[in-house]
Amino acid sequence: GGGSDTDNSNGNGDASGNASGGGKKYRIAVIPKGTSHEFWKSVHAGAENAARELGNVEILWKGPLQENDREGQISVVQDFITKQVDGICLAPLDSQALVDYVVEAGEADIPVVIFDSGLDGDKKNYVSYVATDNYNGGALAARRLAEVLGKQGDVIMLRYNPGSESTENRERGFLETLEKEFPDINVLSSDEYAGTTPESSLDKATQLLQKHREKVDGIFAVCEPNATGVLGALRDLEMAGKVKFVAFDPNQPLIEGMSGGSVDGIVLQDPVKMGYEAVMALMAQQQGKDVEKRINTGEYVATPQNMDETEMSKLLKPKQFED
Amino acid sequence: MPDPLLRMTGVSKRFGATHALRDVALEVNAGEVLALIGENGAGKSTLMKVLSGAVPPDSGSMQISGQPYAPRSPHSARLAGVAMIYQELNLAPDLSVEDNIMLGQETGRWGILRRDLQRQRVRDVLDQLGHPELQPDTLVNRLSVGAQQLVEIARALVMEARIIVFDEPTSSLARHDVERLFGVIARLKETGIGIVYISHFLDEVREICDHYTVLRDGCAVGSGSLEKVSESEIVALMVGRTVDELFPSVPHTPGDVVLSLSRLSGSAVPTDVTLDLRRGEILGVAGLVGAGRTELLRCIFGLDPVKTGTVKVGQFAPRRRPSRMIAAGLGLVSEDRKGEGLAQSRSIADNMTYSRLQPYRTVGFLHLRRRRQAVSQWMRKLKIKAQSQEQSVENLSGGNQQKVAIARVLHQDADVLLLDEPTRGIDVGTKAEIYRLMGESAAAGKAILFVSSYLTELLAVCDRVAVMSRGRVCEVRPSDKWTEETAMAVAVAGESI
Amino acid sequence: MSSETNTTTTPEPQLLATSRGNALLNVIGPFLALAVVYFFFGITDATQEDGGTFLTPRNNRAVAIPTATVAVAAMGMTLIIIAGGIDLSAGTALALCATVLAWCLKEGASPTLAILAAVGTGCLTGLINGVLISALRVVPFIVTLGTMTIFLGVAKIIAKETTVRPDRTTQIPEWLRGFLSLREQYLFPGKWFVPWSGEVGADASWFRRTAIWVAESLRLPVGVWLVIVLAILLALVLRYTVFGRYVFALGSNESTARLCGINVAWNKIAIYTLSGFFVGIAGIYQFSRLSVGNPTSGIGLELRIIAAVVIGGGSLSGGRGTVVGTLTGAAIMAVIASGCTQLGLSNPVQDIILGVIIVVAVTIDQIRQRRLAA
Amino acid sequence: MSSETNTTTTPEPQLLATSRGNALLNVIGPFLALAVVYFFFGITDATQEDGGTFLTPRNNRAVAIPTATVAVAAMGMTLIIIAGGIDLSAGTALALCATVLAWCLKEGASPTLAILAAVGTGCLTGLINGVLISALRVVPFIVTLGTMTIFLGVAKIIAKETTVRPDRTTQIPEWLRGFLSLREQYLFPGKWFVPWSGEVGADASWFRRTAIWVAESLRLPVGVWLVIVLAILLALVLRYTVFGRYVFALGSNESTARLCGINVAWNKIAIYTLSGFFVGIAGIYQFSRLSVGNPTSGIGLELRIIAAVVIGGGSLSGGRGTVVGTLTGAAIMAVIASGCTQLGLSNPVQDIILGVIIVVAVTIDQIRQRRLAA
Ligand SMILES: Nc1ncnc2c1ncn2[C@@H]1O[C@H](COP(=O)(O)OP(=O)(O)OP(=O)(O)O)[C@@H](O)[C@H]1O
Ligand SMILES: Nc1ncnc2c1ncn2[C@@H]1O[C@H](COP(=O)(O)OP(=O)(O)OP(=O)(O)O)[C@@H](O)[C@H]1O
Ligand SMILES: [Mg+2]
Ligand SMILES: [Mg+2]
Repeated sequence: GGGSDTDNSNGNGDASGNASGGGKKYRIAVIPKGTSHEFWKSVHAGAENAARELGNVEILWKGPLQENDREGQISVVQDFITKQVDGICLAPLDSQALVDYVVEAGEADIPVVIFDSGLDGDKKNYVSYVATDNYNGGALAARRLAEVLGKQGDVIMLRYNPGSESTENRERGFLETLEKEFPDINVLSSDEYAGTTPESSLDKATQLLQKHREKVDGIFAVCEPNATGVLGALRDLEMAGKVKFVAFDPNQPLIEGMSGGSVDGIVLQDPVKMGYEAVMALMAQQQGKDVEKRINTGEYVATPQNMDETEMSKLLKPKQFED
Repeated sequence: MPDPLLRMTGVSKRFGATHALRDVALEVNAGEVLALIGENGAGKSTLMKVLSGAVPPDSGSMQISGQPYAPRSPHSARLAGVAMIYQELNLAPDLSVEDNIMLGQETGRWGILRRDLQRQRVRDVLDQLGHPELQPDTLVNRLSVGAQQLVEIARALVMEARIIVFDEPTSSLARHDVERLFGVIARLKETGIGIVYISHFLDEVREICDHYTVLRDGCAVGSGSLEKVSESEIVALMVGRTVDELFPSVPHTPGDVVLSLSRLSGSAVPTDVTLDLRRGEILGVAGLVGAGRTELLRCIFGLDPVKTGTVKVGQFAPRRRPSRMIAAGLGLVSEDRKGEGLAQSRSIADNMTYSRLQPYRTVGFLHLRRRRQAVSQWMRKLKIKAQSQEQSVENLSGGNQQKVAIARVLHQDADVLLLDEPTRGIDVGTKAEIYRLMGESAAAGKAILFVSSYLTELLAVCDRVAVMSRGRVCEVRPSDKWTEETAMAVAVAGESI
Repeated sequence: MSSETNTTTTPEPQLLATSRGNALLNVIGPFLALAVVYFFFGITDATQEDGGTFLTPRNNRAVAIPTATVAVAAMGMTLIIIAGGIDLSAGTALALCATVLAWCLKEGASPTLAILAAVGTGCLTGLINGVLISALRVVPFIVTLGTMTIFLGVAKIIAKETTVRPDRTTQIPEWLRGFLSLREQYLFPGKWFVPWSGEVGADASWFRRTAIWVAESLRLPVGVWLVIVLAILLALVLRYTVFGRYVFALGSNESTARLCGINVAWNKIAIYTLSGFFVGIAGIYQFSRLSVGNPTSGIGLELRIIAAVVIGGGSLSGGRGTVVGTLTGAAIMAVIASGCTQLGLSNPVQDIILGVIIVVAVTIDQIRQRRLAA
Repeated sequence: MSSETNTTTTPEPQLLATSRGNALLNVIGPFLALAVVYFFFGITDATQEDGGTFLTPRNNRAVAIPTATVAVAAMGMTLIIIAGGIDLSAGTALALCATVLAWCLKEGASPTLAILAAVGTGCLTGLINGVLISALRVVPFIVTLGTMTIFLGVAKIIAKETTVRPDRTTQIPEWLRGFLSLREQYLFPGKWFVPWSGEVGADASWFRRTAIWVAESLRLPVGVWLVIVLAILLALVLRYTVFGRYVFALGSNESTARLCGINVAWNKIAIYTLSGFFVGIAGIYQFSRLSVGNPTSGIGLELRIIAAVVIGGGSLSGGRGTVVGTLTGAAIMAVIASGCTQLGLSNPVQDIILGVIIVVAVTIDQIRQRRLAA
C-alpha cells in the first residue's frame, strides 16, 4: 500500500447521520494518563456510556504504557492523528508538553477535548476542559481534616510524584487552605514524595509515621495509590483510628477503612461523569452546538456519616469499564 | 586381530572455507601411546575435539572397542570413557583447585558433595604429579599458567577413562614436571588405557610414545611405529620438506647495556633480582614452574607492582606502566595468550598492530591499506595460516595464535623484547623461523629476554642463561657453560652448584 | 593511575596459610559496610533535635520488613548472577505472582491453593526464562528484557488493567496479613522473650539496656524469619551440593563447564526455575504487605534486586557472590532509605546519598578484597 | 541439546571468501528485522476496516521522531557497550540535561548558551562516570547505578522538585520547537522535493506513487537528519580512527589492551565522556519534544537505550556492536509502539508483543549470524 490518503471519512461531511441509518461512525480516541488505576477505568466507563447513548460513536481507548511517560503519551496522540480519528479526548500528563501536539491535531482538523488536568496555551486550541477542580479538592481535604481534628494539631501531607499537575494542585490547595483558615494546625512534613505505587507509599509512610509517631495527629494522602499505602502503614503501626486520615479518591480498602473508623474522609471526584462529559462535549462540537469552555465535574467529601447516602455511595463505588 | 581400543575412519570437518580435516583415519590400541604430530593448523586439535564430542564431524565414524561411538556432547564422550586435556586452558577461574579437578565428576550422594572423599582423590593425583604442595582450596585464578596446566592434567587423571587425550600438555611445564607426567603416563599405559599425545617436542614424543600419526593440512600423511623412523623423517612428513637447521644461528655481538635491573622485588616474587641486558644479546631465563620468571617480566613491564628496586631502560627509569614502557622501547609477549595476550574476538590485523598504530595514522585517522600491506608481510614471514587478516583470532589454531602474538612485538619494532614462552605450541618448522628472527633482531642491535621452560632451546639460542628459583636469580652463565643437567640442578636446589 | 595497572590482570598468590581465616573475613566483610551505614545514620539521627528514633528496635524492625521482599527475590538473583546470567524480569514477575495470588483469593480459592498458584507462577516465569535462554541461545539480558514486559502484560490482563483487591477480612487469612506486619500480636517470639522487660528504668545498667535492645530487635514477624531460613538453605545448597558447584562453574567459565560434561542447558533451566521459585515467594511477601495485587508495582524493582546482589559482592561477570552478601546489600539500601527519611532529608538529597553510598560501599568492599588478596 | 553443545564453544569461521560480502550482509542484516516488523504491522493495518494509515509517509515520520531521542543516546551507549561497559545512568543523565536546558531558557539565557550548557552537562555526567570507573576500579554497572540516582537527585534540585517550564512562545526559539516536529513548516526538504506532487490521481502509475511515497517519507524534521549525520560520524570514528580501534580492543580484552600500551584509564574516560556528549544531545531532543524539563522523565529510559543497542547486535560482553544496528534497534521499538496503537491493541497486549518481538528479533539476528558463519 503506497498511496497517501484513502479519503471519504474526514470530518464534517455527514455529521448529521444518526445511529439507525448506519451512517457515519465517529471514532473518538480517549487518552488517559495511564491505564492501571481504577480512576481511569471509571473514566472509560463514562466515555462508553456516552458512546452508547449517542449510538454512532466508537471509543478508542489508549494510554501511554507507563504513567508519567510524557513522550509515550505524545506518541499516542500523534499516532491517533496519523490514524485520522474524528476527535480526541486527552488527559494531558503535562500542562505544557502536550500543547504543540494538540495544535497539531487542530491543524489536521481533529477537535480535542481536555479532561482531568489542564493544558496551557491558547484556549482556542481545544474544545473544552472537563475536570475536577483539584485545588478545591485539596481545600476540601484540609477542611475535613481540620474538622475531625478540632482545628488544631500536627499533620503530615504525603505528596505523590514530582511534576504531576493535578496532585500538585491538590497539595497546594491543601496547604494554602490550612495556612489561611486553620492557623492552629501545624504541618510536620509536606515535602516527602510517596512515589507512584502503593508499595513505595507504604515504605515512605511507614518511615514518616514512625519518625513522627509521638506527635502526628492527622495525615492527608493526595491520591489513591498513595492513600492505600498510608492506610497500610497506619494499620501496621497500630495508629489507625488514632491518627486522623483523609484520602483522595476511593478504593475498596479505603471504603472499608471508613466504615471501620480508620479513614475519616475521602475526597471524591466523579470520573464517570468526566469521561461522559468529555465525549459529549466533543460530539456536541462536531454537530455544531455551542460547548462550554470549562465543565466542572464536581468534588465531594465522603465521611463515615454520609457514606451510605445513595449519591455518595455511587461516587464511592463508581462504575468501572469491563471488557 | 582384536578390535583396537579406538578407531576413527574417514573423519572430515570443514570450518567454512577451511578444510580442517579430510578423511582422516587413526587407531589407538589399549596400553599404547599414540603421538599425533603436525604443523600448526594441521588439524590435530580439531581431530581430538571430534573425539571428545566438542566438535561434531561432517562425516566419518568412530568405534571404541568395536562398538560404534558417536558422542553428541562432551558429556556423552565422558560417559564413554574419553577424557581430554585441551590445548587452551579450560578452567573455571573462580573455583578452587579441587573443584576444578572434580568438575563434572563430583562424588556425592543425593546431590550432596562428599568433600572428604573428593579431597582424598585430589590429594592422590596431585601427589602422583609430584605437586603435593598445591593446596586444593586455592582458587585457580591465583595460580601461574604452569600450575594451571597441572590442574588440567589432574582433572583427566581423576576420571576413570579408557582413552585420554593430551593436547600439548607440557607447553608450559618445566622438564622436571614433564618427567613426572611421563611417569604417570607410563603407569596409565600399564593399566590398559589408550593415550593420544599431541606435542611439538619431538624428543618428548620419542621418549613416551609408541606409534605416531602425522597430519598435514588436515590429511593423515603417515603413521607407524616410532622405533622405525628418524626425527628428520617425521619432520619431513610434517612440513613436506626437510628442515635443515632446527636452531639456525645468526651471528650477533652484545653491545652496551639497554636494560638494567637492580635489586628488583615484586610483591611475592621476584626477589632481589639484579640483571643487565645488552644490545644484541639474547638472555635466557630458566627455572621451574612458579620460579617467578613470568612475574619478573611483568614487573619490568609495569604490569605487576614492584616493591623495591629499579628498572632502567638505557639511562632512564621510565614510569612503570605498559604504555610508558612501550614508549621506552620495550615489548612483551605474554605467556597467557587466551586470557591476556590476544583480544580473541578481534582480527589478526588488529591484534598485530595494537601496540603500534602510529605509522598508519594521520591526525587520528587510520590508513587501512598501508596497514593491510604490513600485516600481510608479517603473516607471510611467520607462516600464519588463516583465511584473511580480517579473520578473528579465536578461530585460529593454537600455534597460529601464538604467532600473531609474536608478530605483534616484532611489528612493534621494540628495542627490548620480553618473551615469555614465545614458542609455546609452535611447530618445529616455524620455531626454527622464530629463532632465526630472534637472531636477526639481536644482530640488528635489539636485546631479548627469553623466558622458556624448554631448556634445549634456551641453551641453543641464548648467549647467556640465568636460572631462577623461588623468585631469585641463582646464577647467570654463558650458555655454553651450562648443560641441561646443571641448569636443572640449580633450578631445583635454588643455589649455584 | 599507576596503581591502576596491576591488580586486575595479575592474581596475586595466596599468602594466608589457611583459607579459613579468609572465609571468616569474607563473611564478616559485607556486614562491616552495613554496620557503618547503620551507625552513621543512627548517630546523626541521635544528635538531632527531634531524633533518636532511628536506633530503636522498632525502627530496626521497620527496616527489616521492606528489606525482606527485595532480599528474597535477590536470593534467586544471586544464583543467576553467580551463574553468569541476569534477570531483568524479576521485578515484573514478582508483581505477576502477587497479582495471581490476589486474583486467586478474590476468586475464592483457598489460601493454600492461592499460594501454590503464586509460587507455581514464579517457577513458571523462571522456567520460561531458562528454556528461552537455553533453547534460543540468546543472552539472558535480552531474553529477560523481553519477558519483563511480557510478564507485565500478562499481569495486567489478569488484573484487568487495575489493582486486584481481595476482601481483607473474609478472603485473606489472618497469618498472611500478619506475615510482614509490625503489629505486636504478629511478632515472634512474643513479649516474654525480652528479659527484664518492664522492670528497667532509665538508670538501668548498660548491659541490661543492650540486652533488651537486642532482644526487642530480634522480635520480628514470621516473614523475616522465613527469609533467614531460606537464606541458610540456599547457602547450604550453594556450598554443599553438586548443583551448587555447577552454578559457580557455569558462571566462572561456561565452556569449561560444557567440556567437563556438565549439562549446561539443564542446569541453566534449573537455576532460572529455582530463582523463579524465590520470585514467587517474594510475590507473596509483596502481596502480604498491602493485600493487593498491583501489576505495575514491580517496574524498576529489578534494578534494586540486582543492586542488592552486587552491593553484596556478587560479580556480574559471574562466578562470584554470596547469600549473606546479598542480604546485607538489600539491608543497606533499606537502611539508607529509612535513615534519609528519619533525618528529614529532602527527596533529591536522599537520591544523591543513596547513589554515593552504593558507589562507596562497593569501592570499600573491593579495596578490602584486594587487601585480603595481597 | 545436541545442537546446543557445539556452537558456543567453537566459533565457526566465516564462509564468504571476501570479507566485503560479509560486511555488506552485516550492514543489511539489522534492517531485515526492522523490515519484517514494519511490514507485519503495515499489512495487518491495511487489512483492517479503518486501517491503511500505517504505511503512509506521515506515519513513517511519526515513527522516526520518537526513535530519534533514544537513538542518539543509544549511539553513546553503543560506544560504551563495545568497550565492554554499561551505563545505567544514561536515562536520568538525559533528563538532567533536558532539565538544565529548560532551566537555562527559563532563567533567560540565550538558546545557544542553554544548549551548550545541556551538552556540557552531558559531557560532565560522562566524565564523572568515566573517572569513577577508572579511578575506583569498580565495575561500570555499580558506578552508573550510583550515578543514576545521583543525577536524578541533582536534576530534581535544579527543577526544585517539579517540572521546569520555560515560556513556549518567548523563551524557546522557533527552530528548537520545530526540531522534532511533524508539522509541515518544519519538515526538510520542503514540499518542492516531492515529484508530481498534487498532480497524481488514484490512477497514477505504481512507479509515480512509489516515488512520491519515498520522497514524502524523506521529508523529515531537522532533528532526524541530525541523527543520521551523527551516526555517520560515529561510524567513521569507530572504523577509521585509532580511538575506534582502541574501543574495540578494550571491549574484547582489557588485559590485552593494557599489554599493548593502550592507556586504559584515559580511553575509558574518553569513551564515557563522548557517550555523555551524545546523552547531552539526546537531552536536547527530549526537551524539544516536551518543551519542558522533567527530572523524572528519564527513569526507565536506560533500559530502552540499552535494548536498542542489544537488539541491534551489540554484545554486552563487549567487542561487538554497530551504529547502524543500534539505529535499527531503536526504530524497531518505535515501530512496535506505533503499530500497536494504530491496530487498536490494548496496553497489556502491546507489552506482550513488544517483549515477544525483542526476543524474536534478536534470535533471528543470531541465527542469521550463525548461518553467515557456518
Ligand atoms: N572454530 C574454528 N573456526 C574456524 N576455523 C577453525 C576453528 N577451529 C579450527 N579452525 C581451523 O582449522 C585448522 C586446524 O586447526 P587445529 O586447531 O586443529 O590445528 P592444530 O593442528 O591443533 O594446530 P596447533 O599445533 O597450532 O595447535 C586451522 O586452520 C584453524 O584455523
Ligand atoms: N605448583 C604451584 N603451587 C602453588 N603455587 C604455584 C605453583 N606454581 C606456581 N605457583 C604460583 O605462581 C607464582 C610464580 O609463578 P610464575 O608464573 O611467575 O612462575 P614461572 O617461573 O613463570 O612459571 P611458569 O612456568 O608457570 O610460568 C608463585 O609465586 C606461586 O604463587
Ligand atoms: Mg592445537
Ligand atoms: Mg611463566
